[in-house]
Amino acid sequence: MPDLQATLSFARKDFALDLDIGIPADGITALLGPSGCGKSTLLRLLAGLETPHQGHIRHGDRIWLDRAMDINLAPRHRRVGFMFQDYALFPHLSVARNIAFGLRRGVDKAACVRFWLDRLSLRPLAERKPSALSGGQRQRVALARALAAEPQVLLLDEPFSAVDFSLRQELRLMFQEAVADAGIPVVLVTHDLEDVRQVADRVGVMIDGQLRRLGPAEDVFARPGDAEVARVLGWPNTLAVQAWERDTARGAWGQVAASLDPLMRPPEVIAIHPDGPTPTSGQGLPVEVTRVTDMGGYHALLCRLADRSPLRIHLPKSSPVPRPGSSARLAIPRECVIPLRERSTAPNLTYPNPRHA
Amino acid sequence: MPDLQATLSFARKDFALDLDIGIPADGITALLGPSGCGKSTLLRLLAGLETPHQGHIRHGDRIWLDRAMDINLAPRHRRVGFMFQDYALFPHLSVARNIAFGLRRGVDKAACVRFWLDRLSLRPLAERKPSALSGGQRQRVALARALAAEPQVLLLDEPFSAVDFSLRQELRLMFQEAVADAGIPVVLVTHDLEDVRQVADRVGVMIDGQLRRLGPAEDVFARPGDAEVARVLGWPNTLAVQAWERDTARGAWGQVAASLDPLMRPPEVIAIHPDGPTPTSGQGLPVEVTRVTDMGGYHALLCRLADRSPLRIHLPKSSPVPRPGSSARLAIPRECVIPLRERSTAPNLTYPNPRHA
Amino acid sequence: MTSLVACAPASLALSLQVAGVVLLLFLVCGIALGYLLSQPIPLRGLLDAIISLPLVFPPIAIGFFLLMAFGRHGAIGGWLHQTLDWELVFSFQALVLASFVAGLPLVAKPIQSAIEGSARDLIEAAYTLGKGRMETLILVVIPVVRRSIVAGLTLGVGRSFGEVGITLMLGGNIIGSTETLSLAIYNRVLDGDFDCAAKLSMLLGLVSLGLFFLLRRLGRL
Amino acid sequence: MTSLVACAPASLALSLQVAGVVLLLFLVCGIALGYLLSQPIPLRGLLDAIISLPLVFPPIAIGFFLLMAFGRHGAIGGWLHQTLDWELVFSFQALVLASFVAGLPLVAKPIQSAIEGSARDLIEAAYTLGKGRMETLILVVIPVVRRSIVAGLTLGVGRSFGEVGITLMLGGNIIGSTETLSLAIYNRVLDGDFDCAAKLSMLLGLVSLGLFFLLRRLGRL
Amino acid sequence: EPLLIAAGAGYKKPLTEVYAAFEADSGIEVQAAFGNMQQVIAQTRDSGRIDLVVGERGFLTKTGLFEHFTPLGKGRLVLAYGIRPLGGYQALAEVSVERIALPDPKKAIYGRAATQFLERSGLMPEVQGKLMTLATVPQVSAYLVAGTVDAGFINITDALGIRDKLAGFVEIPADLYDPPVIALAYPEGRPVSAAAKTFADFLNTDRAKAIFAKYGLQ
Ligand SMILES: Nc1ncnc2c1ncn2[C@@H]1O[C@H](COP(=O)(O)OP(=O)(O)OP(=O)(O)O)[C@@H](O)[C@H]1O
Ligand SMILES: Nc1ncnc2c1ncn2[C@@H]1O[C@H](COP(=O)(O)OP(=O)(O)OP(=O)(O)O)[C@@H](O)[C@H]1O
Ligand code: MOO
Ligand SMILES: [Mg+2]
Ligand SMILES: [Mg+2]
Repeated sequence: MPDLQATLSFARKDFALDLDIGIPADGITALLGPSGCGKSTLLRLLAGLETPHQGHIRHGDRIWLDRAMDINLAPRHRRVGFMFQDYALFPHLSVARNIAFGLRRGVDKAACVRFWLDRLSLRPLAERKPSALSGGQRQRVALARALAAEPQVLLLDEPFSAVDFSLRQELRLMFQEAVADAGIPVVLVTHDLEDVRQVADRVGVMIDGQLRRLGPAEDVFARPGDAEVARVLGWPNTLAVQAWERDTARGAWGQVAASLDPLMRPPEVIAIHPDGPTPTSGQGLPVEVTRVTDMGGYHALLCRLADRSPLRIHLPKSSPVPRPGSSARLAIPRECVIPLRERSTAPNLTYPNPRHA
Repeated sequence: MPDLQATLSFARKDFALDLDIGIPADGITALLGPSGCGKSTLLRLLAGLETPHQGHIRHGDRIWLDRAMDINLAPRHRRVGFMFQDYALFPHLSVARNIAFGLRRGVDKAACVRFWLDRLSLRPLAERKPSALSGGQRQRVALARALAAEPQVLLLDEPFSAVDFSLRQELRLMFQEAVADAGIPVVLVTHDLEDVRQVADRVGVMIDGQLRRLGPAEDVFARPGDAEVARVLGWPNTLAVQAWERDTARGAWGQVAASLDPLMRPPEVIAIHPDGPTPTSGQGLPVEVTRVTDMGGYHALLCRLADRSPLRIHLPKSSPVPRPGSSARLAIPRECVIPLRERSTAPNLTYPNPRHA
Repeated sequence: MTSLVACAPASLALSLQVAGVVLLLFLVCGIALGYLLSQPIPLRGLLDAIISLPLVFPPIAIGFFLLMAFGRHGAIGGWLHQTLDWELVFSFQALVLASFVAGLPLVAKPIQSAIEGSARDLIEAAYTLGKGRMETLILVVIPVVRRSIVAGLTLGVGRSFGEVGITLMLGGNIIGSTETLSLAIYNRVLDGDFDCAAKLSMLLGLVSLGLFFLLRRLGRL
Repeated sequence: MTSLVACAPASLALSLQVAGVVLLLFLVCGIALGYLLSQPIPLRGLLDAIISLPLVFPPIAIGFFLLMAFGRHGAIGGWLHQTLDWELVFSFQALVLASFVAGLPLVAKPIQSAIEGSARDLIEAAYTLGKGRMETLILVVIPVVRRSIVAGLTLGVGRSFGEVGITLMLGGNIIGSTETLSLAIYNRVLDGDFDCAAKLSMLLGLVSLGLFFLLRRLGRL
Repeated sequence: EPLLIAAGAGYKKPLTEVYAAFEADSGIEVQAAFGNMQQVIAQTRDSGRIDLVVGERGFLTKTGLFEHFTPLGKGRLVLAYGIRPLGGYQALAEVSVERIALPDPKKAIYGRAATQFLERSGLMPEVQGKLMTLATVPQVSAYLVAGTVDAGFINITDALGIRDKLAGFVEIPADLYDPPVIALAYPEGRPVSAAAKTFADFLNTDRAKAIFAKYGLQ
């Protein structure tokens, strides 16, 4: 099963991308990052729609790009299934024909199209033109078109963002199955953390054109490494530490206890996980509750700390909920506090790294 | 504060929209529904970009549309802030000029544009053309353009779908503040239930061109009314009931106890809330655990019931987690089971309904 | 340059004047017509066809018919002469009219198809932002389809430079007064004065190239 | 119809034949050139200008220069005559050449600006789906810009119908053999036979309208 | 008020010179329009602004638009050679001559003159199949220059103008055709201005006659 390996440098006015990435052929690699960090650009570079100023891309033992050797395989020879963020559907072709567009010769086109129409609940729309589709319908057609072409690599730019909750669940399952069968490198750009939790085997986080973190999903979620990455991964509470006293972190916001690795330099930032802290009548971090929202499975509390910086906490339905406007003290278990750097210094896991291998 | 009232009938090939909706001028009305149910079409009808075959729209005491009286106010006189699902940014104008496009005369344009650039973190991109923006950046420009024009009604089609977790949090807060100040009817189309939970005061659910449910957010989430609506609102588990025995519902999937209203006809469907059921060693619903996902704050269990239909359960981190592949029994508290109709017969709350008022 | 224009000294200035006026007319009428034709107005197909028709007739025949219509005995010309005491034939305005008729379809059609192709959503967006038809045209439609406008203007002005048949009839081909650069070339060719014709052609080619590049530059802005 | 064509019985068929051949040529060359010009090729600006140039010269002058080039003493004509014993001048091919030169810019330019305006992303999408340049052109670009192709073809064929100057010089205007419908009109007008000219014009108008509507129908498919 | 004089394109060279001489002499400005005769007629009728017309008398008379005429001279027909020199008009019958161009006899006076010549000289039956009828004299000239025809009938004014580019030419004897009479015509209903009279008088001067003679009009 050929993997995909890339080392790329690319620049345009006000934006530079510079990274090393390795994507194995099993499982799904989710790519996250703030808006404008370069996710779509990375996908375009991998697909050959953009040419890096320096770089090297290898698929299995086939070289797709080597600036030094002046090799640059044309996009159509890379056989990349690419789903564009704005879909780029062919306006003159029906849904069925859009899906059939990339099919290889020798495939039973009608059967294949029918298969994908069914899988993405598009059957009744088969003869429509894209202009007569709703946003979510278009998105599904784009997804079907990319999947149907039997690509060797799959690059998807926010494939589920425009569909409702239950369809999204179905699509995720469908997608996982489809990809598990294929055994190809898959990159999924998404902003939805549930997508990531449910389908991703690996997670990459891009910040500002750089791959700050790449690794197995659980590992990346548990140890984001730096504050920016943590924020992307849904750690809403990052607090700057002014001083460490044994294993208690102190700042204008108050103080919490944390487990510190005695061999490492104490971190400058800590993150507090929203799940875990609970109101207590004893010792705890003093907060003012500003807002309580029923999130279905839990209550979300928006609080303010002593220095008025925000803190977001999720309380299980079973525990008592303080009133908005009231003051409270929060017990913060040690395992809910993780140390972070301002910026990660930990090396990324870039899966057999071509530079060092 | 003028509200917005509409009664509309609209049809196109394979699709018909027929509804009554009332949107008060305080708070935010979220509109949900499966892909293709007509949400964007409804917004277009309200904005005057599409003309219904029959209908009536009233804003405060001003009539925008009355097919019977042949009144049809042009879109530009409706002063609707409209955010298009595909943004429709002006490609020849910079970000700043796109935002300034709809500003009224007499406003300090530069100051106003600066204000919105800052609020949506677009400041460094002010002079870029839309073609040089990433997907999420474009989305924010579209949002800023709609908000900046000081509209009398705000209609937004998936305004936050393309931004990352932490920016999304910020945008939601920003948006709530901005709208609270304005005191105008606001309709927010979204597929993200967190958006709805956090910002919506009212929720409307559209299915197949009809408004099946409209009411205060908590009420709609707690009592979706029918199975289709429930699925849109994130009740993943709906089970058809074959027979009722006292207050126990029975089907090929097994049986659970539920509180039944003795005065009402027993419902044909029940929904089981994912938060609440727990594994038990005693009596319970037999399931096979197929998958366990760490969702950060909880574990998501995907199970199969006796008839192989799926059941999704969220377990708090504190409770023990069965292994994937194992069999288990689930204790299902009564309050986690809600009765549903195949299709709702309950009247919608359409906030002073023009037909009946 | 001076040696190139020596054979017909006044013609260059005249051609440029005509082109200038016609360019302005095309800007206004070409865009207006293109916009109109892209909207769902009644009798659109017919209007569309009528605009394209001048293209299919031999210019000299069009010139003849226009001469008859605008001449003293003609329906329009007679009225103009009687009420305004104004005569179109042989005047500068006649040259402009000739160029305008010949080039209009070349300007309007590309603009029409561009608007149909790419400006629909943007027009709707402008409406929701409180702009009227006219403002939308100026602030959105024109800048968005400016490539096609430039293409259309290039074709239209080019054709107006090269137009001979109508100009000949309406303008009168009066040496030094209604002899445009292309009429001068036409005359030299028919006189057998090929040297001069070649020089003037070179001049016309250079001037046109200059104009094209100018238009392209404008289109890129 | 028969009464309309009575003055110049062979001309209608000839014009239609020329239009048919030219239409095919435009389809191939116009689209190819439009596509080429929309891609970032070297010397694009120059090619662009050269294609538009025939427009700015008086047709009769172009005809004259072509005649000199293709005549027996001309560079191309002499060679053709010696090696192939073939003479372009006076032939059907000459009529086609005349129409082609006159109409080509009108076809290529609108297509170019349409491709630039709206087909970029779609071309990329086709590439990722494994299609080459040629397949992309045929499967994506042409159908997507078909409105502009139709607009361009309408202009180009229209111009080819109405073209007189080049045809006159190259084709020879030989009554009954190289007299196209528009040359017939031109001849009748210059003979002072206005009745006949009006009838033929009517005929040309009708035929053109028919062609326009046909093209528009095709563009909607 | 300048004087607007329209003339057949064939007389452009001599007339341009005459106009210049006249302007220098009298100080009256001449606006010169040239064109195909049908076009000149249409413009005379429809514009009502043309003071004088120069053209062939017979043709102008038929239009009925003119009151009276002043003859200026007679035009002369020549046979010009395109590809290689021929030995006079008798050579037209030879097989090596494949194409002979002439202006349209229905439209152009020299076309009519050429047919008269071919008939009177008895060449017509032999050359009939080789004749190419073109629209105008300038077009015949162009074809000669391009080497597309072996020979062609044009007027002497044109022939002198393109002498360097031709393989040669011979004048046709005046008795084998009716030489066209070139005349100055006064449009009906337009008062003859003093300037027009002055111009008519000027044409009778030796200076004007010499110019016409230089271009073969006598
Ligand atoms: N221009 C059109 N012509 C014909 N049918 C259309 C057109 N636009 C949308 N439709 C159809 O109308 C229905 C409603 O579309 P609409 O865009 O309102 O859906 P939506 O609720 O916004 O969906 P989504 O969440 O996917 O954006 C859909 O079935 C769609 O296929
Ligand atoms: N065509 C372009 N020309 C110039 N700059 C561009 C262009 N497209 C994107 N950019 C800039 O490059 C950077 C990376 O863009 P990219 O589209 O890769 O972001 P992204 O990570 O996909 O963001 P999003 O999540 O918002 O889609 C952004 O700062 C963007 O503004
Ligand atoms: O085709 Mo014309 O009549 O020389 O302009
Ligand atoms: Mg992107
Ligand atoms: Mg929609």
